[in-house]
Amino acid sequence: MQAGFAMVESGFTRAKNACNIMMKNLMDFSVGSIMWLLIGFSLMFSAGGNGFIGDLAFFAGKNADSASSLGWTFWIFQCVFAGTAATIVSGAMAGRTKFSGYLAYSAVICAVIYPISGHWAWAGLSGGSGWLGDAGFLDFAGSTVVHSCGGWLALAGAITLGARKGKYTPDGKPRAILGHNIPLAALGVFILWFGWFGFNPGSATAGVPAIGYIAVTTNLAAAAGAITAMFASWFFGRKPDVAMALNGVLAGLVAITAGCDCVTIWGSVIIGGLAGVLVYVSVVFIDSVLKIDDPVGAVSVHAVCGAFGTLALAFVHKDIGTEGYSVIGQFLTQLKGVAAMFVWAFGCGMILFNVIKYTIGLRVTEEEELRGLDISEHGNEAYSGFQIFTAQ
Amino acid sequence: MQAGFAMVESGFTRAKNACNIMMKNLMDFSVGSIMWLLIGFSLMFSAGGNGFIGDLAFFAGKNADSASSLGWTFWIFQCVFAGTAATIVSGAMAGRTKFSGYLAYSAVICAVIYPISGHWAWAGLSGGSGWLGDAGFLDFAGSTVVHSCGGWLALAGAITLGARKGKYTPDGKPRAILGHNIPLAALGVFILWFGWFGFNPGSATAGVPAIGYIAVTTNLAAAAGAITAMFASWFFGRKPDVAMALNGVLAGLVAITAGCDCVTIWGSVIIGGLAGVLVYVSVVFIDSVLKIDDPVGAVSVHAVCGAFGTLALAFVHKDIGTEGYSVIGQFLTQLKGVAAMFVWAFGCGMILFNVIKYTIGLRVTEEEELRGLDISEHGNEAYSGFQIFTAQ
Amino acid sequence: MQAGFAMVESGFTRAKNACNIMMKNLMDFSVGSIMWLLIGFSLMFSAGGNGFIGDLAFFAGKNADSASSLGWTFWIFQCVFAGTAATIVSGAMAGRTKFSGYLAYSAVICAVIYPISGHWAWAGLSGGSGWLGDAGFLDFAGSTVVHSCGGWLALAGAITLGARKGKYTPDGKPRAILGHNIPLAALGVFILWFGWFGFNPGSATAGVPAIGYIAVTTNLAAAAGAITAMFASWFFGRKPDVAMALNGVLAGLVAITAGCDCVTIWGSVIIGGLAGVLVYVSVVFIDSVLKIDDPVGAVSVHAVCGAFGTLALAFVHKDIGTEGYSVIGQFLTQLKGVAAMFVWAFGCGMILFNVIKYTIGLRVTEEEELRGLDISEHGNEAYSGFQIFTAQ
Amino acid sequence: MKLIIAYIQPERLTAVKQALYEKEVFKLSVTNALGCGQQKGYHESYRGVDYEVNLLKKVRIEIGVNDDFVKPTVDAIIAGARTGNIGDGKIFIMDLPECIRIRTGETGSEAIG
Amino acid sequence: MKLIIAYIQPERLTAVKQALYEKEVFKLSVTNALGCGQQKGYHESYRGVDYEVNLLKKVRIEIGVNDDFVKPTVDAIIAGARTGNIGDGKIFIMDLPECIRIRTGETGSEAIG
Amino acid sequence: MKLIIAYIQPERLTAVKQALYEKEVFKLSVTNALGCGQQKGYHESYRGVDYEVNLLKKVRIEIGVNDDFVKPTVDAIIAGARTGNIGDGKIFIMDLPECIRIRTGETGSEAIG
Ligand SMILES: Nc1ncnc2c1ncn2[C@@H]1O[C@H](COP(=O)(O)OP(=O)(O)O)[C@@H](O)[C@H]1O
Ligand SMILES: Nc1ncnc2c1ncn2[C@@H]1O[C@H](COP(=O)(O)OP(=O)(O)O)[C@@H](O)[C@H]1O
Ligand SMILES: Nc1ncnc2c1ncn2[C@@H]1O[C@H](COP(=O)(O)OP(=O)(O)O)[C@@H](O)[C@H]1O
Repeated sequence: MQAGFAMVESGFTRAKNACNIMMKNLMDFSVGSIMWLLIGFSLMFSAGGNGFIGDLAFFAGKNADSASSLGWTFWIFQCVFAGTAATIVSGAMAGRTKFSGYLAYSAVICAVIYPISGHWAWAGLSGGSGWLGDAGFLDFAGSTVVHSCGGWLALAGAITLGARKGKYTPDGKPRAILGHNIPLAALGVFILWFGWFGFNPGSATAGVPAIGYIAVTTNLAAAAGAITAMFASWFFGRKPDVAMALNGVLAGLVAITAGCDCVTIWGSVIIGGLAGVLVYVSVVFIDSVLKIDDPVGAVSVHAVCGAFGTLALAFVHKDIGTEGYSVIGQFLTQLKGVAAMFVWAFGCGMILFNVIKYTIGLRVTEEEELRGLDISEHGNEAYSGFQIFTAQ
Repeated sequence: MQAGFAMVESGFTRAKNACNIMMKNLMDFSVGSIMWLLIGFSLMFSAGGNGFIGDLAFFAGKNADSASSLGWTFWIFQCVFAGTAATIVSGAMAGRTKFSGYLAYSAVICAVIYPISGHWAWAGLSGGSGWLGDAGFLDFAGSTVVHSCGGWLALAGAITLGARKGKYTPDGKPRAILGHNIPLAALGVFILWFGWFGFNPGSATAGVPAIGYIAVTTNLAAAAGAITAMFASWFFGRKPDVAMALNGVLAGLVAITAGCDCVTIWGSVIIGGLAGVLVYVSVVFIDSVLKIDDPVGAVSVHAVCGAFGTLALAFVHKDIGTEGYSVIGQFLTQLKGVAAMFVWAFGCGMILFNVIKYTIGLRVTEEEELRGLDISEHGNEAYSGFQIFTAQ
Repeated sequence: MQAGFAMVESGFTRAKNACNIMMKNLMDFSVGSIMWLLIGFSLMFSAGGNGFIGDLAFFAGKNADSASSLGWTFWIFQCVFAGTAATIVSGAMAGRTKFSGYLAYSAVICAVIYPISGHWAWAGLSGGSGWLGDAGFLDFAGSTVVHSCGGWLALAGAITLGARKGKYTPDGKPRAILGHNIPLAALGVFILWFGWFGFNPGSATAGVPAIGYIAVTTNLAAAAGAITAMFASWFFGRKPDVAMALNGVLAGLVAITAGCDCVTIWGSVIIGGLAGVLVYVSVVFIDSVLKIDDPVGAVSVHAVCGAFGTLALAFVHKDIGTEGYSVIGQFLTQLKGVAAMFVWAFGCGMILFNVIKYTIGLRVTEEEELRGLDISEHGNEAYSGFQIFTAQ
Repeated sequence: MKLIIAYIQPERLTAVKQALYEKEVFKLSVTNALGCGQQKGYHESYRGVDYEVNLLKKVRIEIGVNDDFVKPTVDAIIAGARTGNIGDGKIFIMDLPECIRIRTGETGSEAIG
Repeated sequence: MKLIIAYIQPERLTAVKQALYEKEVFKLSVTNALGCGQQKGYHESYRGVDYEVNLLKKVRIEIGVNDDFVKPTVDAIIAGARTGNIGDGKIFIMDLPECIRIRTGETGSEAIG
Repeated sequence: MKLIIAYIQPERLTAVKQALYEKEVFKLSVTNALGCGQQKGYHESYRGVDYEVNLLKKVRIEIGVNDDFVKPTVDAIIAGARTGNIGDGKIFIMDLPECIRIRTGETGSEAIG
């Protein structure tokens, strides 16, 4: 999955920061894996602790294979989820974040922030109990637990950092800063689409027939998202925008993740399709109205569509009409989860990023930003030899 | 698979159309998935209907999981095949096709054209009956059903469209229009090679030992195709051509697809090897003699090598020498299937593309073509910031 | 896996040789597959023969499925390993090797050199006996058998070829020749990382719970390698170097390969972490002290870290403390294997490359080298249309 | 001798080269440039934000010629590049006091052709 | 007429364009260049080896102007490009005897603006 | 002052820079160009179709110098670039009436070096 995110983020941003993005995606998963081993997994999945937080039973990986009947397979699978939550943030903060600050917050996210909220919803997977999961909150593969968590953190990060230089005109109109390699971004989206077949069906954690069903809903939501996002950009903008269609795929995937096992077939098309429109509206809204600079649209894709998908599943659940299922009841439970995640992730994010800002430092200097993070932070060039218009 | 095709097609064409190709490969699979759900799957795999066409038992996905014991897994697997057939066309029509026309024909291919001919050969998979399959026609994973179908449609498209501006000199000599990113194309081929291990062994649709055997024949055919295509370009041209070797891999893969389960080990080497030479000859023939402009060689790779592989399996079948197997008999059955597919797919294609031509319009204006479809159709730039020689 | 290697090698070298690298990685696997079928598999895995070499029982693939209970699946899996050993070499010899010479040595490596030393360690997998394996030598998935073998051959190749023109100043100081596409290289590393989850857990050759454990050790070693290599470049150099961090991932992966099934969880972190530092030191040492020009660091990554990982597992083995396991004893056995591999692979390599040098020729002319192998060897351009600084 | 610099539309390069060959002007140098002229650029949108492209892609041609070749060369450029639309381009003509062929060391009019 | 060639820091291009617009100089051509000047370059390292980057990225601007526009143009370039640091760049001014608009065939002062 | 423009083979750039340094010419600007000269190009093939590459990759050097530096500079370029083969390149020398250093506002001979 990191591969996909790295490609998408890098493709959607400028050439002068491409190495930096690669490095960040590499490092958040690397640092995250170690943090996950040390403490994250234990906080999230130890059966001890209470409904809000696990204990340290699996500290430093001790006996972590006993958490689930799947043993270490469960651990590695969950590790990838944790890495995903962390990596979502990097996209929203691309092009201006100090690398050392980035390392710091990646570690904190995987060690503490993600595991705690994750525990609320998913502790049941390893025989523990989390207050959200116990309340009947449905999030099969992480629309809220993983994506919204990462997305709201990303929002906090983008706000704390401020916009890239030149993103807004003096009178506050947003300027387009074009991605440097759309084929790379498209490749990343295709990789993610494929990877999602690992994520979602994999969350069934067993070779049951459900896997086929989940793959179908996942696929249809992605397809619907691509189509509606394309038409949205065609209708509201001028022409069918490739970057938007690609975001539409991701929007559909993120939105269906919560309900991929429990919505109807056409429900998945509806969720994906609405997510595709939503992502367009949300990107434009955040960019032009809120004036928050999110270079790759991470907040719209992960936070907004993740929240949307989590809520929407209540209306297209397979069990609708069967006894014991109440649309309103389920919706309110879902809403509780979505709201809790927003408060937790956005709140923690604002604190975390501000702490970093006033200690390690969160943003590079203006000169470093202009020259590009590749050279100023890493002394590397992404495309040595290629002639790149260094000013546009 | 879409990822692979998108990369190959984009890499082999010009930078100014790279976004457009990505968009097309994204959209044909997205639109195709929805069409497949609506009607395609039903036409192909419903057991009702007759030997020529299924009925609407699974219309809009209703009960589509009952088609096969694999349930929805079968559906999604077949959906990828349908998407592949549609996406093959985009390569042959790269660089000059109107995007709205493209959307239209993608939908029709996945909804009607592919499912009908597919029904002929594969209806048996879901307990139905198709006239070709009943006649003993062998096409394990789609050399004819998928690849030739897409390939002949591509041929019809390329003919209807006409050549790209500048492809032929006034006196009819072909000019080389170089691909802009060979590493991207190579990556695409590697992804496809890998994906084929999903396609072919996956068509065994169960974890039987046959999977290992199929993986071996698939791999050897691809390897042999690469080698012979390289030597063909070395021998007939000047130097070992990278683009040709990459096409050779695809040629070998397409050719072995029909017989990957039933040919001998060395039979797979022979089929792949001959396909590698064939693709060279065919590319040159179509380009220089027929003067049809197929930018990525889709017709040669998919139609010609698909037909070849379907026929050739008769001569290297494992059962040769056993009672009840007749080389000539099998060859004639295969020939029937190959011919039927050509008539159907090419015929439908000519009708379809001409209808689109005189309604929605199939080709962009000359000015749009010169400027590149990325800007004229999508208002996007694939490689913003990179300095690209805009004329050569 | 070839995809990954092709991307990494191509990304780390110059644009003018990118096609050549793709072609080499394509061809070594293609030629290697055929050689493996013809003779390599038989020499390595036939149960006849003796402890030093197999016999020709499976010549030309006859009955090769009887080697193991996995049938042809075993064959294809081992074929990928053989291809990996061959492809490692291409990186170290990038930018100056004659293509025809390359084809020749690829064939010899897959047909003879790799299978013989492989037989020593792994003949037991197919019921045969190899002297190293019988001695208790542990190399689960090929740190030594595959990676060191390829790495020492690469060393012999780089020495025989000599440095690229302009790599060293007249007074012997190394000059940096920058990679042309770091995102591509990063993508390659991510693909390899992912592919390794096929390599290592796949070597368990059955769906046992061990697979989860192996995936965890593999992942942690890679993560640790990335982190330590990054810090090494930060500490000894100026800034956190992206190329080094990517090499660190590979170093960790290569090093853990031998012991991925038998080291402790933290043992894998230690092995990976040390490998990350080692690869930094080794790259600088080979470049600046030995003055051997290895453009992508293949010798450091595969030979040095492979040897290191094979030795190191003795110290972090899970069985430490249990009866019958002696750290020193195991270390000496490992050392024997590592040393034998060095002597064999480096020795064969020096002979092979010198034979080629004085027959077919191993190096292109200076003029061809300056112009780039893409044009001089293949008549292709990797990035047609892009403006590339042709001199720096 | 004169040095002629012309900015033309990229897609006219082939036609200009053709026209120059017919006038027996075989030597030229080409670079890529971005230009602002009367042609105003165009609007695009990227992920929902409009932007103006006002530096358009142009091709810059540089040709050193002897004085009697100035007119044919200029005519050829115009013949090849003119479409009648805004953005067709511009030609600058400058004095070129000296020219040297590196291989032979020849100078002046001999060197230029 | 004069042809003004200026080498500036890439990141100052927007400011220079702005300053030129204010002086009503609307036409210009831009290319990318590498330059060595007083600015000495910097050291980087790649995979453990140090290297010196001494050809730095610059933007080259070319503007053809009528004589009375020379001073405003030069002033505008300086206003937009100067930061006071080494590497700010340089302006060359050359004679431009002739200029032709391809579309209309106009020549001289009329053609340039 | 003179402005010297030279087109050379890309692979000779390092040698030319070296030779210029020895003559104490430290300032120069480099762009990439494509050129047609006596060197005729070469034939390649792509997927079975032959094509002619007749715009070859060249490096364009621009150096502003004081008059007494013209000869050393030209000599240095020739020393570094000449191999005796067709395609070695060409040098154009033009008058340069004015030169301004942006940082300091200095003009003329002082500004150039
Ligand atoms: N005065 C000038 N100085 C520099 N470049 C110019 C000038 N005028 C035109 N150009 C170049 O010529 C190109 C074509 O100009 P164009 O839009 O046709 O304007 P016009 O019709 O005024 O010539 C421009 O994009 C620019 O690169
Ligand atoms: N004499 C010259 N000839 C050609 N280009 C020059 C010359 N002097 C400066 N330049 C160009 O101007 C750019 C900026 O020069 P700069 O470092 O500011 O030096 P200075 O302060 O001497 O002007 C250089 O990188 C180079 O491209
Ligand atoms: N008259 C000219 N005008 C513009 N550029 C020229 C001219 N002559 C040569 N060049 C440039 O110099 C390069 C080298 O020319 P070359 O092949 O050595 O020819 P010659 O031997 O005639 O100088 C050419 O590729 C071209 O870029």
